[in-house]
Amino acid sequence: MGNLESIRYFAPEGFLSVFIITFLIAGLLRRKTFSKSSFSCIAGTAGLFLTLILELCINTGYPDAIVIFSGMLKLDALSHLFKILCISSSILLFLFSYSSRETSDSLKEPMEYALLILSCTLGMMLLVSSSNLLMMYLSLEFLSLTAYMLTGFTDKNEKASEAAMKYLLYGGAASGIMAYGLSLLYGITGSLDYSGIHRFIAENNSGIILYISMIFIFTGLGFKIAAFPFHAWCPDVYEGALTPFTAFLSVGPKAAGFAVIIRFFYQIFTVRGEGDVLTVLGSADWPAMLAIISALTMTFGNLAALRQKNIKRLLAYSSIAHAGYMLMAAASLTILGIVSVFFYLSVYFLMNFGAFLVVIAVSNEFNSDEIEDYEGLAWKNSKGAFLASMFAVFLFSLIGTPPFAGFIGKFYLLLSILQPENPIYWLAVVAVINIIISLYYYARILKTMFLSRRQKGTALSGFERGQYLQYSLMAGLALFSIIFGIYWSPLNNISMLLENFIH
Amino acid sequence: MQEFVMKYGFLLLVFPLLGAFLNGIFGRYILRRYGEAPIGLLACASVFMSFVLSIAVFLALNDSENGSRIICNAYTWLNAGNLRADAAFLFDPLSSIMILVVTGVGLLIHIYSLGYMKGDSGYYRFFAYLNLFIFSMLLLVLADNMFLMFIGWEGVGLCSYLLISFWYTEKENAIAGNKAFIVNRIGDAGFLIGIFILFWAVRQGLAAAGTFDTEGLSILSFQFLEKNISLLNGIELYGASAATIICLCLFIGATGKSAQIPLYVWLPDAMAGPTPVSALIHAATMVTAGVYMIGRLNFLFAMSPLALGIIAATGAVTALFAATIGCAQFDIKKILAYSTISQLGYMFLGMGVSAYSAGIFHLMTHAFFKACLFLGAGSVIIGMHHEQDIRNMGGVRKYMPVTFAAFLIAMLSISGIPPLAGFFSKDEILWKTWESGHHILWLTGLATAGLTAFYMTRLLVLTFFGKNRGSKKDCAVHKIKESPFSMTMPLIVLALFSAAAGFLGLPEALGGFNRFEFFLSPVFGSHRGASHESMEYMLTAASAIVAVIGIFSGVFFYLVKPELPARIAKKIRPIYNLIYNKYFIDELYSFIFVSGTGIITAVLSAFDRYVIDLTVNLSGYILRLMAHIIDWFDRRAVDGIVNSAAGITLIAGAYLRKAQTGRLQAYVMLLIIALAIGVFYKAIF
Amino acid sequence: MEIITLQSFLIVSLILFLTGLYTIVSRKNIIGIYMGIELILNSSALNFASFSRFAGRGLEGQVFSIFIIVLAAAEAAVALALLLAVFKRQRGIDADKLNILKG
Amino acid sequence: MNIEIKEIVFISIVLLTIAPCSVVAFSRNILYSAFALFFTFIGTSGLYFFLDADFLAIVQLAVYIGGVLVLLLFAILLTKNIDDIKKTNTISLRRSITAGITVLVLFFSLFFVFLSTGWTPLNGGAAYPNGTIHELGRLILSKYLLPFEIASLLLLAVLIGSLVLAGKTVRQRED
Repeated sequence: MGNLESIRYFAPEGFLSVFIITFLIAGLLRRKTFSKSSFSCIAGTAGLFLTLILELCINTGYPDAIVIFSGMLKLDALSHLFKILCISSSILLFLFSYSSRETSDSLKEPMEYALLILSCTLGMMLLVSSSNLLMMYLSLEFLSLTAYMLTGFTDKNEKASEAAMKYLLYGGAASGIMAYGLSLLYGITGSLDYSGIHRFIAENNSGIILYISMIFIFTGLGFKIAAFPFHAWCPDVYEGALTPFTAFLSVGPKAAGFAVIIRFFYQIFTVRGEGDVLTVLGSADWPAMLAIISALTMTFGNLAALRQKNIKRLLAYSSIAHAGYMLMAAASLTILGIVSVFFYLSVYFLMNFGAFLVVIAVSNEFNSDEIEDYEGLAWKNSKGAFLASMFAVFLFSLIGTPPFAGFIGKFYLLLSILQPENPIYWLAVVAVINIIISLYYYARILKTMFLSRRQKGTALSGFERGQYLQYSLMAGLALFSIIFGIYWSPLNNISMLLENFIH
Repeated sequence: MQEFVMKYGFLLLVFPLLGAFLNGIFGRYILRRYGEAPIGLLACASVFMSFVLSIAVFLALNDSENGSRIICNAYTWLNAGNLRADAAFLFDPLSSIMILVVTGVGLLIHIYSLGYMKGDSGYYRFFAYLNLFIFSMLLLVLADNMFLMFIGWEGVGLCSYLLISFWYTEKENAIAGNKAFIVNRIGDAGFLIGIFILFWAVRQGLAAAGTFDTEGLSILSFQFLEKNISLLNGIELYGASAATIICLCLFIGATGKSAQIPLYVWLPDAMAGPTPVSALIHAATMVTAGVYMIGRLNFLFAMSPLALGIIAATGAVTALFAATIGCAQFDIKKILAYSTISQLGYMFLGMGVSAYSAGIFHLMTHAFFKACLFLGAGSVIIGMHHEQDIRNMGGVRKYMPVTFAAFLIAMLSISGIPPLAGFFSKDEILWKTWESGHHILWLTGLATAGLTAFYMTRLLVLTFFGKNRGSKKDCAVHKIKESPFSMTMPLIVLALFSAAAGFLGLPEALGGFNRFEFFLSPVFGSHRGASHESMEYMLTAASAIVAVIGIFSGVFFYLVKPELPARIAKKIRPIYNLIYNKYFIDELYSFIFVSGTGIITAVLSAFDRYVIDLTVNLSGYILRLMAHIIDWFDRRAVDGIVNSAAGITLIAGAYLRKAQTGRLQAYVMLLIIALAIGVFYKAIF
Repeated sequence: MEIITLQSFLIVSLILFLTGLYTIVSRKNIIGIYMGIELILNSSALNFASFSRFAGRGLEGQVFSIFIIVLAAAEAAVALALLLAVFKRQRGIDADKLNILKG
Repeated sequence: MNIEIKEIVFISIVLLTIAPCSVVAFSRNILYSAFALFFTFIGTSGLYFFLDADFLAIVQLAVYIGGVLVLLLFAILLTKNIDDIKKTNTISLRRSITAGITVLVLFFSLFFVFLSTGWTPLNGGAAYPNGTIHELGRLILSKYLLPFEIASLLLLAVLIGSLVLAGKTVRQRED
């Protein structure tokens, strides 16, 4: 589809771009109004909400995928669902930032902060729908660059600039390596479009160079989702960044990264045969590669989390492990695998954001992220009990205990790699062992909060009127974590839209 | 009636859940505003409603002519691709007996707790957990598919964890809770893997039979499995028959939940929880989940004689093993805990020799007398002001006559004195064991019966007879008094049941009809072999005699000659120590697992920090080695380039000096090394 | 022997790429590390251009190269800004001293 | 003869590109590294001429040398005192040895893979004797219009973000 006709379908992103520019101009003209963090947050949230509504209205239901801007973007169920996930996580980032004392104290430039978040969202939206190597690389960099800046976006916290620097250097290296891999892939196939590459690989035998280019490209993608050998930036950045942004980083960009991985591998290197059986196209056995990386990732993440003392670091390692679980489904080479990745991500969205929100609330009180400060939290006062029980819901969900949503998510993931067309038993065993290992460190937090009456840290303040947004967000996320653990058909039906993603 | 059950059967689960919900959310408020009464009433009422419904279910099943199976399908839970799971509940004779036991005993224990927990600050929390437990247990029992059952299975584990560490302030309780949770999780992992393999195997079987599209088929439901179990024939996994592997995996789950060797270690520690919890969860209901599961899946287990053999052997060995430990314990609840493990072993023995209805029968009678014993013990503990060591008890009979009477009946029942309930159920298991040809297992069971009678008598005598040995200042004698009615009433009811329940399953050899087995026959089929009445009489007599011998020796050792046991213990000191310390199994486990895990954890957490350095150092080492070789070569052969070699050595030396590691670049290094490995591997192969 | 072939361009860019990798890992100065990243990006751009000339269809590869150069510039701007922030805190730009966050 | 001159020029440009790389990688003086990088960029730009990518060569010169390298020099000058400049770019020995080994492994693997792969020229290798600017402009304004616009937004975001990040530092210095 040409550029002009495409604009119709480009409404959400187009609106967001225009909104960003308008926001900037308005912010420069009315510096005073925008320097109130509440105003900037609300304006940004409103913009994102409109984008979300546009996305829901304009791109509903995909009987057929639409390719717009001469093959740059592909609008299908995958892009639709992941866009919704990404926009929602940005909205939550705004709300979190608003309710976090850490952020509101340290932000001197709320207007720029909001602008960067909006740009970051735009990057994610483009990333999940791009179906051209150039577009993919560009939007990946868009997302990364804004993320680097947001990581360093505070002047109180001395860890932030260090984290941002590490993030930038590591990300720069990873994206450089990825660019090199993209060039090799272009060299083999002579095309930048996914469809063109797919066609070339289907017709020609391209040898091991294809596999090698894939390894290089996966460096960049693995960096985005923090998979094992490319994970190392993750704990440092999570610890250093502002907590709301850490929460966002562990969900939004990760979801976008998974969307790219699925699109890249399934759209280019997969054929759908009779009876919906998927087979690998070309000489590179990428499911094996993903399976090995997934096993390493989850094992590493879980083991490294065992002895952590900082809650943000612990959640960082746990998010590495969760990336491993999801990668497992991505490696399954089944349609259910794609479905369950999305399913798990939306569940993960609830529980991980929830867990981080509790961390934000607690660090609002204590100014600290050490686990030992959680000791006896449940018995301090009614607010402590509330926070602790919310945290318990999210942690149980992260463990994967029924009846919480995390259990269903994990069940789907395991189910997807045990499909009869392409079962990977050893990976299932590794995953189950990992889930059991993960129990230990989550239970340790629970134990600290509930089973100890010894109270460390300062006393808690009571419920505050100004923080009701925070409490209700927390309760809402917890409620949905439970509801989707008992009645998940709606979520399942939505995820099932992905069934026809590969033709 | 049947239609009622079909439509509203799920209400059975709704009431306890509602109770748990209300007490959990509003309990704190109610407690502050209105006191304890409404909380207890709410909890008891919800269980009572379930109990009434259970009776209705029982009656409906008795009515029904055909099939004796009612399925209440609440809603289609999940219909995803090739997996379908319904939130459906299965009412058949087996589950109806289980729900009667769960709600009936549960109700009595709720009533008992009204008195027992009086004044505890966590009153509402306790009842909320207890109701939640009832809900989970009912879910486990009524589940129509493996998936739902697993959720109940996890749910009871969770409640057990919450209740064991109910008095979380004490470190011991918290640790016990954790231990129970973790040991259970090990079992659960086995259970889950079993479910997955089962799922896979059925799918394989369907594919082999030509059905590829399983959409909409609820293939993990028990009905489907029972009908199509033959699909598993010929399916193999790693060279073994899939059925055997599935059964063994599921059995691992059962050993975890039902405290069998090797995963029994959590149960004695679980006695740290409140006594009603011990009675309900850790004696009467939850621990029998494994037995129930095997009964439920009997058609599956029937396919694997090997697995059945392992189950029978494990059960028998556990029974004997736990009984010996029980002889040398002094904590009243620990003794009962080991006796529970031992009796559970009986049930597994019954299951293992395909005497399913006998196993379930023993499950039921055991629920009565063991609950009665625990509640009696609780009553004594409360009376003695939280004294649990039987060495400090004695003579309680005079002060607590009702408790004593109930305890005596239950104790005689567990010892297998005719015509009390325990005698019939135990005897039936033993008889079926003999009949199936496992004579050694039968002998083990018989020995256990004697030991059981012995240590139960010891417990009874030390607690209720003789003089009070409590130190005066801790629990002055005159303060011991009978428990309130809310506590004695359940005791009386349970004692009556433990006396009379046996007649439900009166064997034919003794002129009975064995209603119990008949009632269960739609589930287990009729297993009536050729009758060997004379043999059966003899064996029955043997077990009764053994029980009587056990009791008499108990009386002799502890009442007539109380100084004797200590002397004997001194003589066989090493053996006694071994038994007293529970065969050091806990120590063994803690050595193997805890310290092992500790070491592994330490190593692995160091992994992150040091693996990169390790790589670096390793290559440095290799380089130094090379440098040495070159150095040597230089000195010997080429004189002129010594300097350069020395330079390399110097580099290596400097390199080995612990330099400050730059973390960031170490990260990138890891990335590059991974890249190089990947590329190199692909380029070579 | 033909010298100006695709292979020779590939090998030149490979050398640039690997030197970049080496620089990233071995330098202690953050700016030095950043130079390594620039080398890698440069080599990718060169790769794209050479594939575009020898094996491509049209000029798509060159377009990619242009975008890589633009992105490199953008990244350099961010890097400089962050560098100043780090320098203010640490009074130095030694990457090894970026070690508050670890473990 | 004509061809030979072309090849000699090519080889010398390749050397101009590769040789300074070693300075970038090994020099202890960060300024030397920066100047070496300058030559590498110029060399690459020369290579682009051999690839008939004249516009790309100009972009390379303008953006890399005019933009990136100047930024790097600014960074060096803003962050270092000039007196210890000789030791500004030290190398970690342990890491460089491991890196050397790894990089060599990568080099040999990729070297042989590159040589052994038959890179099929899809249209026999396209040459643009009249320059590429016209064609590139058409591409960027038609097929690649969206990335082009997005890149402008990206630059805007980077501009704002860097201003905040750097401006904060500068402001605090003044305090």
